[in-house]
Amino acid sequence: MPKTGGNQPAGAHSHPGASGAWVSKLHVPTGSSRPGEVPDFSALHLVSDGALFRPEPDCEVRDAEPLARGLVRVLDDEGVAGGPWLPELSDEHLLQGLRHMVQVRAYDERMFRMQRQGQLSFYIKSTGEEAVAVAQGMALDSGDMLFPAYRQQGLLFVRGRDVVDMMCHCISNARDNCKGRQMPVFYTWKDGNFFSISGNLATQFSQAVGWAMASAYKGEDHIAATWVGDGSTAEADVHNAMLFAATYRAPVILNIVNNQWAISTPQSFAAGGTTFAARALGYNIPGIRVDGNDFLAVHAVTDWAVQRARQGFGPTVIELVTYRVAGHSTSDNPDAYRAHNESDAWPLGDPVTRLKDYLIGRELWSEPQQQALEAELKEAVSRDWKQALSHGSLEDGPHWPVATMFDDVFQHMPAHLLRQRQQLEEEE
Amino acid sequence: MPKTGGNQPAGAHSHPGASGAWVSKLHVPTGSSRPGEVPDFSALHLVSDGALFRPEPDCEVRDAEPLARGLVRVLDDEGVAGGPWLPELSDEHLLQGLRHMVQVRAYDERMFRMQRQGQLSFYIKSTGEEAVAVAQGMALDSGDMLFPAYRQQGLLFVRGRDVVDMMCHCISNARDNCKGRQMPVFYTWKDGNFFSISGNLATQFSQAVGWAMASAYKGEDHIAATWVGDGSTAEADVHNAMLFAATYRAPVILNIVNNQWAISTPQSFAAGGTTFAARALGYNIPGIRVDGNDFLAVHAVTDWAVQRARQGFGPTVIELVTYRVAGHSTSDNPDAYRAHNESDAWPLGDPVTRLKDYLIGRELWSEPQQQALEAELKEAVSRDWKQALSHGSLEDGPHWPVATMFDDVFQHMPAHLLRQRQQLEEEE
Amino acid sequence: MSRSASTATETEQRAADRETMSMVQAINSALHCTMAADPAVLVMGEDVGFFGGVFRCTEGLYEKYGAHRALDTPITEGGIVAAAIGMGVNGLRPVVEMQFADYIYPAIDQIISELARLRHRSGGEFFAPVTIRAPCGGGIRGGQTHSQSPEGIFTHVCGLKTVMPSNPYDAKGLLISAIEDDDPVMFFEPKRIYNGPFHGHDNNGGGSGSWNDHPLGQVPVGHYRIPLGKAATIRAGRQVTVLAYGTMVHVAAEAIRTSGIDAELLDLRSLLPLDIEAVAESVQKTGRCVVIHEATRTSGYGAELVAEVQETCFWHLRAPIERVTGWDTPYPHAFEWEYFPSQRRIVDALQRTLAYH
Amino acid sequence: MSRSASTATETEQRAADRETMSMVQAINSALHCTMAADPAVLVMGEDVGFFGGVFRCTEGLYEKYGAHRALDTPITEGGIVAAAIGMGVNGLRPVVEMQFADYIYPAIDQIISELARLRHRSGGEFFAPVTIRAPCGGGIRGGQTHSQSPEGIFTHVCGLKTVMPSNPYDAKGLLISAIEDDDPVMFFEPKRIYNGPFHGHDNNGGGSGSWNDHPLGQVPVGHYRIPLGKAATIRAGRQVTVLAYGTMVHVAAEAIRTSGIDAELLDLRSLLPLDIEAVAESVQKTGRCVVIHEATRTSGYGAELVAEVQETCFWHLRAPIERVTGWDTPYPHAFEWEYFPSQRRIVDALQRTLAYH
Ligand SMILES: Cc1ncc(C[n+]2csc(CCOP(=O)(O)OP(=O)(O)O)c2C)c(N)n1
Ligand SMILES: Cc1ncc(C[n+]2csc(CCOP(=O)(O)OP(=O)(O)O)c2C)c(N)n1
Ligand SMILES: [Mg+2]
Ligand SMILES: [Mg+2]
Repeated sequence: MPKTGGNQPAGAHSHPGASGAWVSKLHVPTGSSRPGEVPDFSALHLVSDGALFRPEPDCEVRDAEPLARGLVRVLDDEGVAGGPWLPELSDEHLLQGLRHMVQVRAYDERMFRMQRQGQLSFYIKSTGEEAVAVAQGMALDSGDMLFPAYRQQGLLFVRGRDVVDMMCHCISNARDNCKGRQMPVFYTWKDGNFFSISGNLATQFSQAVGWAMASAYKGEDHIAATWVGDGSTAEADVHNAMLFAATYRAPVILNIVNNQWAISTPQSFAAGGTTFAARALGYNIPGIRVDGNDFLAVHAVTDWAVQRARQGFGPTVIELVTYRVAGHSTSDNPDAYRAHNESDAWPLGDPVTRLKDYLIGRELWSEPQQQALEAELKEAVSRDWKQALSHGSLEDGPHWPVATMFDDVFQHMPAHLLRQRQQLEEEE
Repeated sequence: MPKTGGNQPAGAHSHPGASGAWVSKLHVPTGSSRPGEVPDFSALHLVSDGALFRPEPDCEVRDAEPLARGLVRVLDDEGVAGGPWLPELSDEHLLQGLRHMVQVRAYDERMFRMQRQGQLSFYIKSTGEEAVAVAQGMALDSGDMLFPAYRQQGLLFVRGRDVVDMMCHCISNARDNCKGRQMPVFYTWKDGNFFSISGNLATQFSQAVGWAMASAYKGEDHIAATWVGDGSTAEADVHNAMLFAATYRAPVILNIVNNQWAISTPQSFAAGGTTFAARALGYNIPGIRVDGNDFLAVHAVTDWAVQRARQGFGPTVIELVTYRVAGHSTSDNPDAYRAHNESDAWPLGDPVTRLKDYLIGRELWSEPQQQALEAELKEAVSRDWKQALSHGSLEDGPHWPVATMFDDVFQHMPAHLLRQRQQLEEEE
Repeated sequence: MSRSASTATETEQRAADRETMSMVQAINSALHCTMAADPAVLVMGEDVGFFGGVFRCTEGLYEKYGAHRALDTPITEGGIVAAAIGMGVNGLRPVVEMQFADYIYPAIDQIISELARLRHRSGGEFFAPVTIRAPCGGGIRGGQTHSQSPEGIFTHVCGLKTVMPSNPYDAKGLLISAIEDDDPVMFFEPKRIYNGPFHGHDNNGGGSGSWNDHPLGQVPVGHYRIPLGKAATIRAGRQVTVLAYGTMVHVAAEAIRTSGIDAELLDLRSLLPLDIEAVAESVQKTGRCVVIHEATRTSGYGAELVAEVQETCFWHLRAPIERVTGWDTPYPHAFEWEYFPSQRRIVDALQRTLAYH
Repeated sequence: MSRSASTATETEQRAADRETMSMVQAINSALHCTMAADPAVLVMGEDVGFFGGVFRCTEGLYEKYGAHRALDTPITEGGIVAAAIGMGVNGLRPVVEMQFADYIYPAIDQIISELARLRHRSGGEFFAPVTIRAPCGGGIRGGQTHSQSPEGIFTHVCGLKTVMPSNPYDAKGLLISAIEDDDPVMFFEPKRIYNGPFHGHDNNGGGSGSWNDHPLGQVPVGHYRIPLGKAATIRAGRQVTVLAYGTMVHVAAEAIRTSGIDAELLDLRSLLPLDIEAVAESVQKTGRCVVIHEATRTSGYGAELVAEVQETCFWHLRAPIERVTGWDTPYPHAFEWEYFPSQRRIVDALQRTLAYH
């Protein structure tokens, strides 16, 4: 039975105010921890009940309903793989997945440090949630279109984006394909079918549905996949996306990356007391909640959604339950709003460790190999970074010529921009 | 199993275009009928399965879940009242409800005719869905705040708004409390706790939640109730409303009036293939789907939601399944987009007839009494209309003084508006 | 009303094949032409499919091109524009109808933050050739939520083109250009003149006409374009330059005619890009300028026009530039004609402007 | 920088009780004062509660007033403003924080169609005294989505007041006025000067300072108001009038100082209502005017200023009014200082303006 005003932080419940007359009956959610508190993830319901079955990808929405509130897992807490979702993936594929995740982590570490050294204006890590982008990226075809948020850099590694190019973007130098216009991490890569990342949360979600609608309109088989954070699900675009996807049965995968936090705000402010996957059911879309740190489960669920979409049965919403180990970005210190080391208490472990241990258990891999891989990729990232810098740094350039800022506002530069460009050039 | 591209209107399925190269795989929904077709409401699932129980108003959301997909009814097809939702309402209350509905209908008829005669610029009838506003209005307390859409004029009758005042608003005359600023039917009545109706669909839905939050913040017991049409549920405000209501457990009733049509667009474009009540579940809000033409059922379900909200257990979404018998407004002719007399095929009957027949069955009422009532209220409306006109007509006035259009833009008129007002006055 | 030589640059279809069309019919004809020519063109919006649009602009498209290309949508303007952007990125040319310009605001984030900036932020890799049509303006007793003219807001957003035709001939040619343009275009349609030119409310000496009797109601049946960014000279004159667009072109023309003032009237047609050359040329000739629009005054597009004119023509100006606009209030239902810039108000402004020597 | 007599009308707290405050601290102090005085005041927005805001403006409110009055919200700007409207109608005075002004667009329908019009459309029966705070402007390497200045759009919307302070003293007094005002107020906070005045990028000869050293960094601890609609004269001068607001006040002041030009610098503070009297008085004295803002040029608020000035001061003007603004492009990450109106660009404009005799 819900309790009014229960669940309040101490001292926040009663509503003082100068008059002292009002005692608030409003409910205000809380999260897993605040500084000094013991982390508590028990409200998350991280159990697989009801999710231990795998319906056919062309099933009715209602037949998949329990998957929206359960938790699809393949790797259990002991690292043993099994259950109906166990995907058939080749050894090479699994090893490749591990490699991509390690590479993402090495890249994130390096870029974060470079930001701290003043080489980047900003950076966002995906530490702890690398399995999401990597496994999902690997389950998609290269012709499928990606509409990511800002924390799915793993997709770029899966698609083979030149790391030097990624870095050049992040330091806005003369080789930045965004021509120095975007903040770091807001990548664009048309040749890789990777959409331009927006600074405005969630706008890509409903655009992806439009892209998928166009694919169906043209009778093509390509599907779209898009990602949004738990906090961002509150934006209207997520509603619009689900509604359009349902209405026109668009071939799209709508991924919600529930990493528990939205800057300082717990996911409970966006979830409304249920799961994000459950949101889908009200739109007649299957919603699947999956252990986002389980590479195998993420891959399997994504495969399912790919099949459903590709075969013309419409969208799937996937909630990937994971944890944002790092701060939101280089601009915040998470110790200010959650218990120090809250991530140590995260019940679903680390995605890299879990896949690695599984592969070691299957004797496909070993700790020395892992160490060698980490060293190799760390080294590669260092090489790439040096090369990137050779194309220019943020502060000292070379950049694109300044006057190029007037390009691409329109396809052809209108007279007023020509005049403004000229004025700028005269100033120089 | 969903079928891609099934359910298409003839000729609309294949996608011609000059190239002829593309064959669309997109799904485009259809509705109950288009002109010349035989109306078919079978997709609506108008059966009470799963809705024949009444949980306690403080129940968990999951315990009410079947109510979101079933249909709560009290009056069956034969007009017999029964089941767990049978409300305990006094005879006077029921007769009063009938009277209000008849009055709304008389008012609508008159105003519609007056629009056709050029006395109003515009009008919107609520024919066929009078039970919604009337029964719901009667289930609420006068201190509860109403945030209606434009088709709940019944609320004003329940709250006792002076009919002459309503009419004066509709003809923008010197007694219009909106001072000639609003189109007809966009009523405002602060003293009746009736919010200012907006021309922008759905904006009131999320505002109502804010109002309810403030009520809880102040520790008060008043709740808010708001209404939106089936088509309007697509707007972001409805999503925002549900999310805020769930997050803060706001004491609010979120009513979705599913009258099957949004101008020419069938409700299937907004429903995503499921019910509107089901949308609530993804926000952890109970959703109840009710026969909107059954006065008793509407009253009972609203009572339930009132109790839930008043006792601090938060919001309820109510989907009222009804039918828009008239055109959307005086601006359209429904025969252009749906089968002529589609309303005759509507399976849930007419709300006035159903309540009347029930009361006659209980020997509380008779056909002659009904005829007398209709005559009396028609007559009353005629009298009110004449009186309203005595305060001015739209075309000939008197209106508010023209210069008052500059009032209320701000609380105190700033200099630039004083200047503009002066310019207007000099022109006159 | 006659068209000056300044329109000679237009790639008009010179074929004799013309028909009398209203604005609605001309817009409809533009949609038919572009959809016939390119399967990537589709129309989408509220009630645009089966019903053919509440103003009938998309009539017949559903019958001819089916439910997929005359696409009814859920009522969520933000979702509609977002979907159109995604479609545009995937090779289509969506033409979105906003049922009323007053209802464009729920879509504004997708328009400003996304549609307008996509090409720039992606270094030119992505773009979405979306056209957004929106009936705007007052004069139909629509009250504050069916009468607005929000065009000024969009001219402040870099990356958008903003257009407002004043007659069937322009409407068709401009709309075809907009749809075929690879940049996003905000296409505002003054609903008061959908079915006939309008010279202001009767009480103010104006009135409505029919497009049948208007030279610009003669519209080529086939495909032609009018370039975005070119103004049209409606009337040459020497005493004062009048800048207007949309419905106000007709009100201004009539005000000029009845007042006997020898004003030069430019129909801007495209607000962004603005044909500043045509504007400056005229004002430098006349030395006086009056700017007219229906939208609220403060920070309306008229302010930009004044700023540009005083900047480019300062030394030619012999009187302050006047703005004749809607008041800074919502559009009131009962006082529509007191709100709507009248011929009287225009003539007053012209006379004030001419009073300086 | 000194304050002229024109601020004498302000109902300032004259008490000696002043502290050095940054803009952030002054804003925070305004919130503390108003929340202490009135239980109906609450702050709401993304990360404003427990965390105290990404710019720390709401720090300490959660601890002092609890989670209900320092209310964290879901990330949906439209929902936040809608809820605030409902609260305002029900007797509260919500102060909404938009995390960045760039993210205000999802809320624009509720702001324009609802908040701004409620009092008018309801014949005065309902109103919602909502204040919307939004950090705006560039100069923090925020790229196009953390640098925008959308204030111009809101000045076009009747029913809204629009304010942008340039210093801690004004920020606190104006914010208290805004919160206590029964009309909705858009309150833009130039984030570049949150923690110190800023005179433009180093390479352009400017630089950052500290509010410690600035007279307007001395802020009364208690409650005081600065009326909305009054400009402040930052520097009296006779050669040319400079109209600026927000960060550009400081850049302009420094440009004036280094150039040696005897310019009169007005800090508008409130864009709507505009203190046109102060503006006109100054321009009628100097005969020249330069208007400055960071926002994109076309249809920016500068256009309105130009229009008003040329209308009220036409016969006094001895040179065209110049606009110094951001370019009509998105704010580019790498070219922030080439985008940001520099002292150099301002001095050039002043000199061009003075070159006319
Ligand atoms: C429209 C909009 N509002 C606010 C912001 C500021 N903002 C950036 S990230 C963020 C939190 C997002 O959290 P979540 O969606 O959970 O994603 P995560 O960072 O956890 O991956 C916020 C509020 C923004 N970028 N855009
Ligand atoms: C934001 C917005 N978009 C579009 C419209 C135009 N419009 C007015 S009523 C309507 C249909 C609404 O249908 P529904 O919500 O089902 O309500 P009903 O008319 O059936 O009661 C539309 C599209 C509007 N008023 N506001
Ligand atoms: Mg998150
Ligand atoms: Mg409806």
